[in-house]
Amino acid sequence: MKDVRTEEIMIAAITRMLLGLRNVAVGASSPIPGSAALLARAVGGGQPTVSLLGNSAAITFTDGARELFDCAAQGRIDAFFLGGAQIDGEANINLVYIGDPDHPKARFPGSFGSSYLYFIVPRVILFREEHTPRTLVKKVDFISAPGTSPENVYRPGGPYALVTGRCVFSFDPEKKRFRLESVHPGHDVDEIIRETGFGFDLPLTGSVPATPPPPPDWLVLMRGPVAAEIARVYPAFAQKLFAA
Amino acid sequence: MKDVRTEEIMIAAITRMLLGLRNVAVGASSPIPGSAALLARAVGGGQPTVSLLGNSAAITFTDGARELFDCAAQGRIDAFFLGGAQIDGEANINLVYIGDPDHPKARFPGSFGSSYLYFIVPRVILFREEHTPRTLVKKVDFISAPGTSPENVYRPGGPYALVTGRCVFSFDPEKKRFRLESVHPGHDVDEIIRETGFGFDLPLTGSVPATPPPPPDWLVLMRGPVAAEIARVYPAFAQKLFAA
Amino acid sequence: MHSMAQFLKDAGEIAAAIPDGALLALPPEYAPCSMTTIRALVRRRARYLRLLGVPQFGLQADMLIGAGCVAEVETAAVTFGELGLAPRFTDAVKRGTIRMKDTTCPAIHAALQASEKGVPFMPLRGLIGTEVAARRPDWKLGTNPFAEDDPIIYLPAIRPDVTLFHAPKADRQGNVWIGVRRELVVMAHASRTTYATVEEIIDGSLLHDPLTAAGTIPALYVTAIAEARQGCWPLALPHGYAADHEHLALYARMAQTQEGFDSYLNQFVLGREAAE
Amino acid sequence: MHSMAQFLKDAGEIAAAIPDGALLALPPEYAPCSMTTIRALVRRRARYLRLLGVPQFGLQADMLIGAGCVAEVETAAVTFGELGLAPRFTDAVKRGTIRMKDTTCPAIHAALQASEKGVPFMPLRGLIGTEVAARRPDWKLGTNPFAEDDPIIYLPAIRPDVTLFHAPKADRQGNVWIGVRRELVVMAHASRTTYATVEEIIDGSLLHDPLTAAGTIPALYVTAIAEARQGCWPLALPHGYAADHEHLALYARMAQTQEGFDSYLNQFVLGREAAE
Repeated sequence: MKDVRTEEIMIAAITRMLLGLRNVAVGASSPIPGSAALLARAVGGGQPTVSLLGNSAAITFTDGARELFDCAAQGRIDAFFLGGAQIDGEANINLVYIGDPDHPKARFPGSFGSSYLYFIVPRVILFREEHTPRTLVKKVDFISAPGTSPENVYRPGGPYALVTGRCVFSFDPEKKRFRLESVHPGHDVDEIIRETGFGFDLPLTGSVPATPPPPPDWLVLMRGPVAAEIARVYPAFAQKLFAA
Repeated sequence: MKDVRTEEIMIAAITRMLLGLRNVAVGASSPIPGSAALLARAVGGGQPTVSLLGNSAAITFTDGARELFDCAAQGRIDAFFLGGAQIDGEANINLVYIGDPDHPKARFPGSFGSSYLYFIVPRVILFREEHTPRTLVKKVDFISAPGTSPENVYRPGGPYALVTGRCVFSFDPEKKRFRLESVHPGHDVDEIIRETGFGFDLPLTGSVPATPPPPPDWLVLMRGPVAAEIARVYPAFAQKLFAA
Repeated sequence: MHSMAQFLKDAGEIAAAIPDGALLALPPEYAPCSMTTIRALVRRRARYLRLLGVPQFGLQADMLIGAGCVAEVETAAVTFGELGLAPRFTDAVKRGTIRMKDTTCPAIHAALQASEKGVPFMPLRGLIGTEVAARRPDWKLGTNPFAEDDPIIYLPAIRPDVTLFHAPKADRQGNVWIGVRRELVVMAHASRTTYATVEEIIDGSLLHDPLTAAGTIPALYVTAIAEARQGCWPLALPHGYAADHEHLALYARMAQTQEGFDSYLNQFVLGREAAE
Repeated sequence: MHSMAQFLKDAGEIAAAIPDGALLALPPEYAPCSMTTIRALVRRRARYLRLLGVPQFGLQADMLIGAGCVAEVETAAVTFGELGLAPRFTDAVKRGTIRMKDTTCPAIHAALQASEKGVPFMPLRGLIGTEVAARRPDWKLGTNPFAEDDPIIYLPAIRPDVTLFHAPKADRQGNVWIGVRRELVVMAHASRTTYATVEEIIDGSLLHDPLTAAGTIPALYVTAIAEARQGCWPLALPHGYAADHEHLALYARMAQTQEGFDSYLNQFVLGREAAE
């Protein structure tokens, strides 16, 4: 068994959040969550079902591009995944502009479905491998989707956790703050504090556990059938991660 | 060639109103308009296209039962047909109740799509073979769909003509009145006045022309391929009319 | 709710799973109707059903009404086509034994689409000035916020408890092929639960072949399936088998009176589980 | 408007029929894109196009923007997937040479469904408190009339002038088979005109067979069709052929600068009618 890589730690951490769910959907530019969803399905014996955007070889939706959003609105999608050029301490995410949107310093692809699904899907898992003060910021430059909403706004969904290359955070919508849940092997709390642009809570128990690495049977699945299926949508990712 | 029957006069009269149109749809319980639409298509060499509700052997729509209504809303349906248990002098139609709706003397099938399509389709052709003061009334007991609407109501469509077993009326939405356009062979204006429960205008020219009977080649089409196709949806109608 | 469709033994098990009082959405007769489950509902003496015609009814509603299974009907029409008026329905309306919510076809489609999209309402053109709308206190006359003085009606979303239909085939993963009958898709999306009888359950996956996938409702939306050959009888399965016109005419004659209807039930429905 | 689809010689004739300034709706890259017509639009030096991504863009928009054909882009995203940012799009946004209307996927679908249904607007959940919504003065924050204190956003209908896509096949009546790619159905319904290139034009009718009918857009909605083998190249035709990944990587490299993009055009687009 080769050394476990950061992406594999992240995949395993996300997989644990998906076990026991019914249906999971994966959007654009989400190879790590996509791998986690496929692994959760393999571990769960076909459950949760997984819909992988762009995987036209495995049809799961038959009503066109709107079906994912309608399906989520019907309460049938339990988990979804969002990244962010920036993510801030209140779980606001920015997928579009750095700087002034009218004269941006940088432009990223766009908000995709985030401005909707972040409100609707009960368990939205944020992911960002790069964990630096540049990506995890005090306040995002542009809110693609807010982490929380006023009481009167219809919002059955929202942020559940943030998984980075260094650690796992949970999110408390009441306090509008992340809490550090575990630190990946080889990293420590001081580093997390230093590399995070926003303040966050520590576990109530005081000690921060290590993120458990994937068990050997998960690694076998991950590097075998999961890698093969994710390669249909993310060939470069699969090549880099699993064929190294 | 057998004698021309009343239904065939009506079919021919409606057919003339459909020539040159692009797309015609036919709803439930509409064998006479259905025959007219198919005849218009045969005469026009495939134009107008015809969608016949219930003719599942000839698929024209592929987006389910809503497509007819959406298609009409998009401005793609040029003509539609509505009957009525009662039709009044302002072209209001009643497809549901005779008497008080809470304690009805009679109940007919229901409004179907009339409460919508009467507003939307530019050329709605009303048809009712029974032309008596019982069916053509001063004021309907229940408005399934109104003949006219206030100025501020979105209404690209509305009544174009009323074809009965005795005559053809046109409708003037400004005056909210029908005008007698032609009387079928064997009937006369005095009879129309006597058998009509509402007041109507006479042609500006003074004399009322006779409704022209179907030309021989139309009769051949009507009793041949049109009868065969309409029999798929209306076997009893086709049996009674064309096989007599 | 489990995400995977269950497989039941027969239509009787589906009827047992549909609770009394359910808001039950049913397709029109030109889409396949699960008549076998309708008869099973009569046999299990279902009560207080609220029927939603998508968008119109014929035999399904008439039989359930005649058998005393129905409290309320929302529909654009109930018709037996060339066989005339639906007799038990017409009688029930005149005697006031069912609550009637008259509507129009596109209003039903739009209200189901609202549930499909998870929005509380849908605007719809037409309707203004009709007595259909006047007798619907649950509809609201509002305005188009993008124009001056442009009235438009807002329809509240309809979310059925149960959608029930028949289909030509399903696969063992629970995907159901419905072809062009996409009102069934919207119904399944909009409903809390969806039950289907099918002519046959096939091996292989309806979703793997792009040709069949195009007409397939994914198992995600399907609560349970039971195999039932001739499940539409005496109605037609489009592209499958024709309607049994003689039997339909017999029903239309017998159901003219409650007594005649009751003897129809005795002859063709009650105690006839084995024949289904 | 004639109700029957026209048959054109090639993608060049389609490009000639799409007017400058048109609001042009295009599918995502996981539905078939008519890249052959995109190149023809570049060759005919189309101008001031307003692109609508349904719901997102990749190569189609990047190439049209780089070639100076585009005035405005409304989309949920523009991405080259694993090849990174779309270079000509990103550069144009930074330099401010295109009007940008940022949106989110379901808002585009809902606004097209509004046009499909002939209603002036559609309500949609989510959106409230996003800067996407804050920067859309054409969206209105309203309320749900069926509840107390329930804010919801109203989206105005979007009616494209033109929908353009590629499909596996059409028949000689002008019906087009699109399979499960039903965003193409909504686009065709919502648009004033619809143009499709297809891999092949087949004999027989796609509507006669219930299996193919389920994935078919009727000719009623199709303005014109042209046959174009490999019409998606260098993108994929799902279930047909794979993307030309090497060529896409070449484009992504060359288009990093305007000069590189211009030489890409010279090499692969301009004067290459014969190769299409």
